[in-house]
Amino acid sequence: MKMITAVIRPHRWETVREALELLGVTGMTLTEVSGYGRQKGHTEVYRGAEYDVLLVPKVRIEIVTEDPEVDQIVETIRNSAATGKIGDGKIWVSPIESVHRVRTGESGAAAI
Amino acid sequence: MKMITAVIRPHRWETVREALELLGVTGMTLTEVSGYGRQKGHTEVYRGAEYDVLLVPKVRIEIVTEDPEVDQIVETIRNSAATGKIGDGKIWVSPIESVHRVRTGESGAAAI
Amino acid sequence: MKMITAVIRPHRWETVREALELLGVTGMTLTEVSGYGRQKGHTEVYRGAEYDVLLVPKVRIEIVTEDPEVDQIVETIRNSAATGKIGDGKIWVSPIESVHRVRTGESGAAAI
Amino acid sequence: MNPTAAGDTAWLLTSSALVLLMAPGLAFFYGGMVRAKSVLNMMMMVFGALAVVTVVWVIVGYSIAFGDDVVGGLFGDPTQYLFFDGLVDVESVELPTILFAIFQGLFAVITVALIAGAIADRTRFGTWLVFCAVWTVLVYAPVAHWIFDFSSDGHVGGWMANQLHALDFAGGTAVEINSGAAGLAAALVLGQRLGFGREPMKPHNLTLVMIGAGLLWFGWFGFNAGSALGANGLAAVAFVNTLLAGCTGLLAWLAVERVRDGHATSFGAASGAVAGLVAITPSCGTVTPLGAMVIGIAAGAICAVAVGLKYRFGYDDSLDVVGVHLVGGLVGTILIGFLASSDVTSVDGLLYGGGADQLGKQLVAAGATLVFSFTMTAAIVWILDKTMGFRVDADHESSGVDLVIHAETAYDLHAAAGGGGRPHFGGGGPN
Amino acid sequence: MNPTAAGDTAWLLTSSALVLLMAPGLAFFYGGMVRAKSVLNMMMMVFGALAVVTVVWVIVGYSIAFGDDVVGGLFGDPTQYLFFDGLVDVESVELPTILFAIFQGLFAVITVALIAGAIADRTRFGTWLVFCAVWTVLVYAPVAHWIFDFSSDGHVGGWMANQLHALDFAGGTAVEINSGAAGLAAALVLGQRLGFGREPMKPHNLTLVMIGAGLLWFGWFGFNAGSALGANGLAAVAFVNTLLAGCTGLLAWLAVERVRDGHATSFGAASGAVAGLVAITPSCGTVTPLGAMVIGIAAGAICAVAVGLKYRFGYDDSLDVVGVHLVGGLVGTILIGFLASSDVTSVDGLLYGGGADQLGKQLVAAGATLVFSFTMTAAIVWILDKTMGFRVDADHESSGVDLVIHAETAYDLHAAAGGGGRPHFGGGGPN
Amino acid sequence: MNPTAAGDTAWLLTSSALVLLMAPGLAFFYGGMVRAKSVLNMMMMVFGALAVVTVVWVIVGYSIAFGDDVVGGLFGDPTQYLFFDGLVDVESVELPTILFAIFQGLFAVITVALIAGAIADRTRFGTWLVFCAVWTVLVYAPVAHWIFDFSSDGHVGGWMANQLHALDFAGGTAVEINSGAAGLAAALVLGQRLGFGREPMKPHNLTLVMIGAGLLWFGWFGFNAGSALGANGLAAVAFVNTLLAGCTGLLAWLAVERVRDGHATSFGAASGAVAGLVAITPSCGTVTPLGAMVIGIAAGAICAVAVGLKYRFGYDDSLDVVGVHLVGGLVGTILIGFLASSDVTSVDGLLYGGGADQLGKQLVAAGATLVFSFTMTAAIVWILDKTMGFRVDADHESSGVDLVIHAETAYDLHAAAGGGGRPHFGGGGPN
Ligand SMILES: Nc1ncnc2c1ncn2[C@@H]1O[C@H](COP(=O)(O)OP(=O)(O)O)[C@@H](O)[C@H]1O
Ligand SMILES: Nc1ncnc2c1ncn2[C@@H]1O[C@H](COP(=O)(O)OP(=O)(O)O)[C@@H](O)[C@H]1O
Ligand SMILES: Nc1ncnc2c1ncn2[C@@H]1O[C@H](COP(=O)(O)OP(=O)(O)O)[C@@H](O)[C@H]1O
Repeated sequence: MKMITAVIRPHRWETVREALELLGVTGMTLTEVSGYGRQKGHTEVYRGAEYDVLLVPKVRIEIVTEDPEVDQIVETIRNSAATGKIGDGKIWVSPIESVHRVRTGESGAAAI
Repeated sequence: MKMITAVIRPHRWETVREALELLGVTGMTLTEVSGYGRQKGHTEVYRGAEYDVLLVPKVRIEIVTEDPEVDQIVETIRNSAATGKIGDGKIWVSPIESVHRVRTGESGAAAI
Repeated sequence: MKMITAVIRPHRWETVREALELLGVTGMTLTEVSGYGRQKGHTEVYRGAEYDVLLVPKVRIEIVTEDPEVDQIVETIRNSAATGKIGDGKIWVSPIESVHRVRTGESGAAAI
Repeated sequence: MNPTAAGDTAWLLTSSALVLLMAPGLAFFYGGMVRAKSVLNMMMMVFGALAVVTVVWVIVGYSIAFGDDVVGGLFGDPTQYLFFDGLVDVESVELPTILFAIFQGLFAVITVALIAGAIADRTRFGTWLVFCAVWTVLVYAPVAHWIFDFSSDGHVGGWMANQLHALDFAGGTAVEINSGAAGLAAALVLGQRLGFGREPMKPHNLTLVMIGAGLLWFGWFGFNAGSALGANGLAAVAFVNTLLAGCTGLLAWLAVERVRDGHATSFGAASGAVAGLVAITPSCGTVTPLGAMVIGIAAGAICAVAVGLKYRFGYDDSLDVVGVHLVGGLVGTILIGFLASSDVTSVDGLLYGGGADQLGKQLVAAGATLVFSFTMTAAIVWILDKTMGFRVDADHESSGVDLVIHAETAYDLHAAAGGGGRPHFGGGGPN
Repeated sequence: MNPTAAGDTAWLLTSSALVLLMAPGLAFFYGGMVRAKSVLNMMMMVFGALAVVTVVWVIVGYSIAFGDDVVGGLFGDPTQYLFFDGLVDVESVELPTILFAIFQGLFAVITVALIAGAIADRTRFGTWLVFCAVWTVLVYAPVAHWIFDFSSDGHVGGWMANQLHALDFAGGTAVEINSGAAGLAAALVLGQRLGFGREPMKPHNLTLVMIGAGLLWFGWFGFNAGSALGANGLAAVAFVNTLLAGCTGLLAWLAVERVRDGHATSFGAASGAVAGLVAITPSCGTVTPLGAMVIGIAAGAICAVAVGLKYRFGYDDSLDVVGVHLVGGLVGTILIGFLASSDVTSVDGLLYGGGADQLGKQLVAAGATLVFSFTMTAAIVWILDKTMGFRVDADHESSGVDLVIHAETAYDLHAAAGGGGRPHFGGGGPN
Repeated sequence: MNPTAAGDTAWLLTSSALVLLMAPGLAFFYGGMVRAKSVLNMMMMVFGALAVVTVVWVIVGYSIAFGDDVVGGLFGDPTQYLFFDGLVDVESVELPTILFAIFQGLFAVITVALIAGAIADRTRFGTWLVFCAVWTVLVYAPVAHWIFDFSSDGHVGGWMANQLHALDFAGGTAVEINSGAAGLAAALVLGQRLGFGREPMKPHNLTLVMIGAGLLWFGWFGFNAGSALGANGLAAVAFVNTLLAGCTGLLAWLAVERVRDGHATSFGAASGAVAGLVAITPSCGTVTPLGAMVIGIAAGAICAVAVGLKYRFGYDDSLDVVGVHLVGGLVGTILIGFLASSDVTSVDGLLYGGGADQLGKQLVAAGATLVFSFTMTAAIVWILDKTMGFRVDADHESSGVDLVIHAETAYDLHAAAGGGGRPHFGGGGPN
């Protein structure tokens, strides 16, 4: 079991979702996050003073999956999330020791 | 050290918290997340057109714990979070290499 | 590759960010989370009845980094986030199997 | 036009607009108080009441309330002014009757809309609209006839105003006690919300509550000072009293909170001002400024305590219509018996040396309204519940009535958080 | 001062203040409807229109509209009352002319501000301000002259009012059809928003929409009943009609939604009330209360259907200025031909036995306004777009105009979530 | 009633209601400007001021301001109209005195409430209420006596109005300079907020700021045009001027921002309109519309620059009471010396050929108010701080005053995000 975590641009989620659906990925968990990186945030003006907002809104996607699917999913996210401009985000993969479905108590592949 | 992550229905959190408290789990971190899965979101109407909102609000719980506690905690969350209807959520367990308490600098079990 | 996750007080983020910048850490992902632990939340009054709000707002920081950097980053976060009062938070380190930059497709160290 | 009438007309036009504004004001006051998942439904109940009650009033309500009495001061001839027939007179030389008629209609609107607060978060919108129509005809219009319809040459009015001689300047009985008693009945018949007494169910947006309170207070000057039906010294006194009672009500409520809970809340400030305004409604044209201050203090303090009773007795009067409008209405109506001053009105109250006579009349008027309204409302709500269904399913209630009934959510503020795009996630297009 | 004039002045002062309030009301109504990333820009467009149009009106607009006719009832002498010259008369014995002049100016403000709704989310603020000035002079003031400037002893007014004898009590042509046609032209010239037709682009804050709707309704009494220019029976009838049409408009719109979509929405309630108010604007001083109810129902139902046309025909009238104001304005202006009653105005409509004569006049006035406004606006917007640029870059549009043009975000509510500090994250200080 | 008086009374009733609405308006204007963690406290300070100042005014304030002068035009007899004694006259044939008295009381309310903006986010609510009472008696009422209390047969008034003959139509001195100077003193005595100058501390809800600005503008017509104390030509001119100065103030502020920062902000639009309104307050009944436009431009531009001074000089005037009300009040009061026109008022200003005489009087009035208010306020705040404590602990300040003082949070909007339940998390029940 692996956990694939991707941090992407919010308005690309819809595209990523569609691409993953074709691949058969039907579940994931999303979080609204703020990214800090090369891409710079915007500037706001207040009473004549400028303030840099350093953070950029991003969406964090978590997908639990079986080992053999990992590469294809990562590749699919990469392709569907990329715009080619700085700030497209990161994907990382980490190990999972077990996964359970709350409703039924099933574990492992059956729980996904 | 293990990290237990659970994605559950928001209104079950209170029950889960109480069950875990009995078990002696006194710390956790919560995030508001959006789930995408078998359970479908609601429909909104706007100017006569219907829009499907694909996501369902969920709560993500993270608990760092020592290895021997894992099974019992997973079981407790499962039992207290389940309603039996689609959308009850998932629990997964992943390895942690070290944990530290910011305030004191303690590590390992002492840091939890 | 490692993932460093820190849950800290929201108003310490700016200090942590500056300390990490000196260290050369230029990317991270932030989430607004709610913490449950020894530190207690506040009390609200409504129509004469008191309600305990059990959760405390925290910020969760995720940093993907190469193995040799881990200790120094953990140490830096600890030092810059601590106030010495209960509720300063936790830091944990977990293994990452691969990391990818969405924009370019680079992996590993090059992707950070 | 008679020149004094021009000034009076100007003020009554303004007052009517002000009372209209109380409807949105109430929508925001109540809307801010419910949880975020039912704010739209709450606002819809108030706007829906505005629309339905106005139409029903114009068709038949005004005739029942102000038509010639049909039997014993109980109600007027329902067919007399159907569709405001015969009230149109663009060359009117006196205060135009149609203006008085619509001013009164807006009182009916507010009264009905207030009831919504007692049954928030759990009612069917369609049934609510039917309730608005039925209740206007069967409850509001008769009570308005009793107390507001004064007899005159060739016209016979209601029993409270003309036989009992109870004093009610702007609606302590017909509006406040009436809506409060109805709210109690409706809350009892429909039952508690899921989670009542366990979850806080606190206001989801206190700035919206305050916006509502501000507009209500502003509009209340039309309600109270407008009830002088002219731009004159009586209107001025009613205006001053309305301001004062709101102020002392606010302070008294905060004082109770500070002593009891250790904290004075903004929700308490809004509630206290409204409690004072409720209590001064019947009395603003009958007491001196000093009397108004006393009434405001009494209402603020008593209502601050009374809102807790629902937890004690288990009726889920969601937004405290009972604690504020029934109790505040009783306070104001009864205190007239003590504080009425012949400097302002026709009689002196007990404390001004007028004896207990007026007090007795006030108690009769208050009691009659309470009993009639409670009984009738309980019956109406019960019948509507059995026939059309008045309450949503438990499932829908916990999902939130906004989504289930109106297929809408109130807020989608995320975009503001950042620049590019926004995690709307929602996806899908029209389907 | 002439005593009746004091009452009339009181009401017109009040009415003017009420119409002023419609500007913020519209800012919130529209502001709540756009996505969170452009709410500030939308509010700025309305407040900007208020500022620019008022100034232009005082300098030259009023003269064009109400100065002595220069040629064939088309426009007035632009230099006659430069800077309201000669209108100051603090000892006026009649209704002060300067008050009439500013009351009319606020009509211009609302008309221009309405257009902003058709081009939300995508326009440059600087160009918009220029548009406001140009459009007031070239489009609004002439049309106002046509329909609102009545000839009198020694004064020659506009052709619609004095030659055609079309009826328009408070602005079905000059305000509603005019802004609606202009909105259509502007939306067509500027093109669709990115994502139009694919993304829902639903209101980001429906409580704000309702606040706007509430204030608009309240202000509309000044607009309509104020147009009687006095505190009298006609104002009272206009008031009643305004209330009624808003109510039936609301109910009709909800009925359409309930039948078509299965859900009655709060957004529909707000829109329906406004549709009814739009349609009663020209007719509130020409029909009976029954007529007003019919007009409200017609407008609510027809506009509820009409707002869907933009998806069919592909013009991105973002906030439905066309569907509500153009269509609603046409409904109200034309129905006068059927429903006018000589109890209220000078003629009877078709259904009141007055023949088709008035209907013909109404059609001419409506058509002339529509064609003139559409053509002129298309030309103005096209020229401004080619010269100054009227639309923001695609990049900026997707980032959101608030951030790009105004360097602001509307909401920063997180602190509320908790006690200590707040993840502002933002960091940085002034730089 | 004297028929002209009916019209005048209608307008003054309306104006009083409008000025009352300025209190909530200010609560929202200020409330939107603070961070989300102190919005409730800010609104409470304004509503609290409304309640306390009204009560104090009725008890003793009005007597000090408008009672017979006790010594040298400095203050009136404090016992003359205790509890509005003797002002009740329901049969009044002229404009009712009690109406004038409460209209003036609402001016006191606004003045006191304005000061709250200078000390936002860091004050104790209880001490604030005491401050409101003390300041009304010791500062506001005397200054109002000086400038607003005109001598008449058998009545001796204040020195500025009757000896100096300074012109102040609606409160450039007593309201604007007075509150601004008090704000400066209070901000200096209480010290900076934690993080002042480092963190942006930008408005948490700009839609709320705009709602406040809209209601303020609307209410300001009551303030200014109501100060004519009648429905007449002077009121009409004051109305027009009030509208114009708000508009040009808005445009001028935006122009400064555009040139200096590259962006015109919505916060600037709101502030600019208010700056124009502040400056036209003293002058709306003394200048022509052209003069009003000039005053608005001057105020908008100068205040836009002045709000930056707090960063330069380090006084934490949190919401720019000094930059807008003190500076704007000075601009308006002094420009009367240049722009007064005998078409409107009793004298001509310097630019209208009237010499520098009036300018000198204006400077004396402005200076005297500034010095008196600053000194007195500094003393009052200092004493209250030493005795009761005026500022919250640093800890509490960073947690947010809403939570610490009022045990409330303003917003809980999450439910809207989704259907089933909501991560309230909060847990617990009553305890
Ligand atoms: N070391 C890191 N650990 C975790 N998240 C990171 C890291 N570096 C960047 N990110 C996330 O990736 C996002 C994009 O990174 P950025 O440097 O802006 O552009 P790019 O991914 O195109 O190189 C950031 O906004 C942040 O959320
Ligand atoms: N593969 C997955 N990876 C991560 N989270 C998932 C995955 N599948 C489902 N989830 C999460 O679990 C939640 C519940 O899943 P769902 O399929 O709706 O019902 P159930 O858990 O009862 O089978 C989803 O809303 C989502 O948050
Ligand atoms: N076992 C745990 N797993 C995950 N997060 C935890 C755990 N215990 C505590 N936390 C997080 O750390 C935060 C601080 O913990 P707390 O016990 O309040 O104080 P301290 O860290 O100073 O001991 C909590 O608010 C919570 O977010």
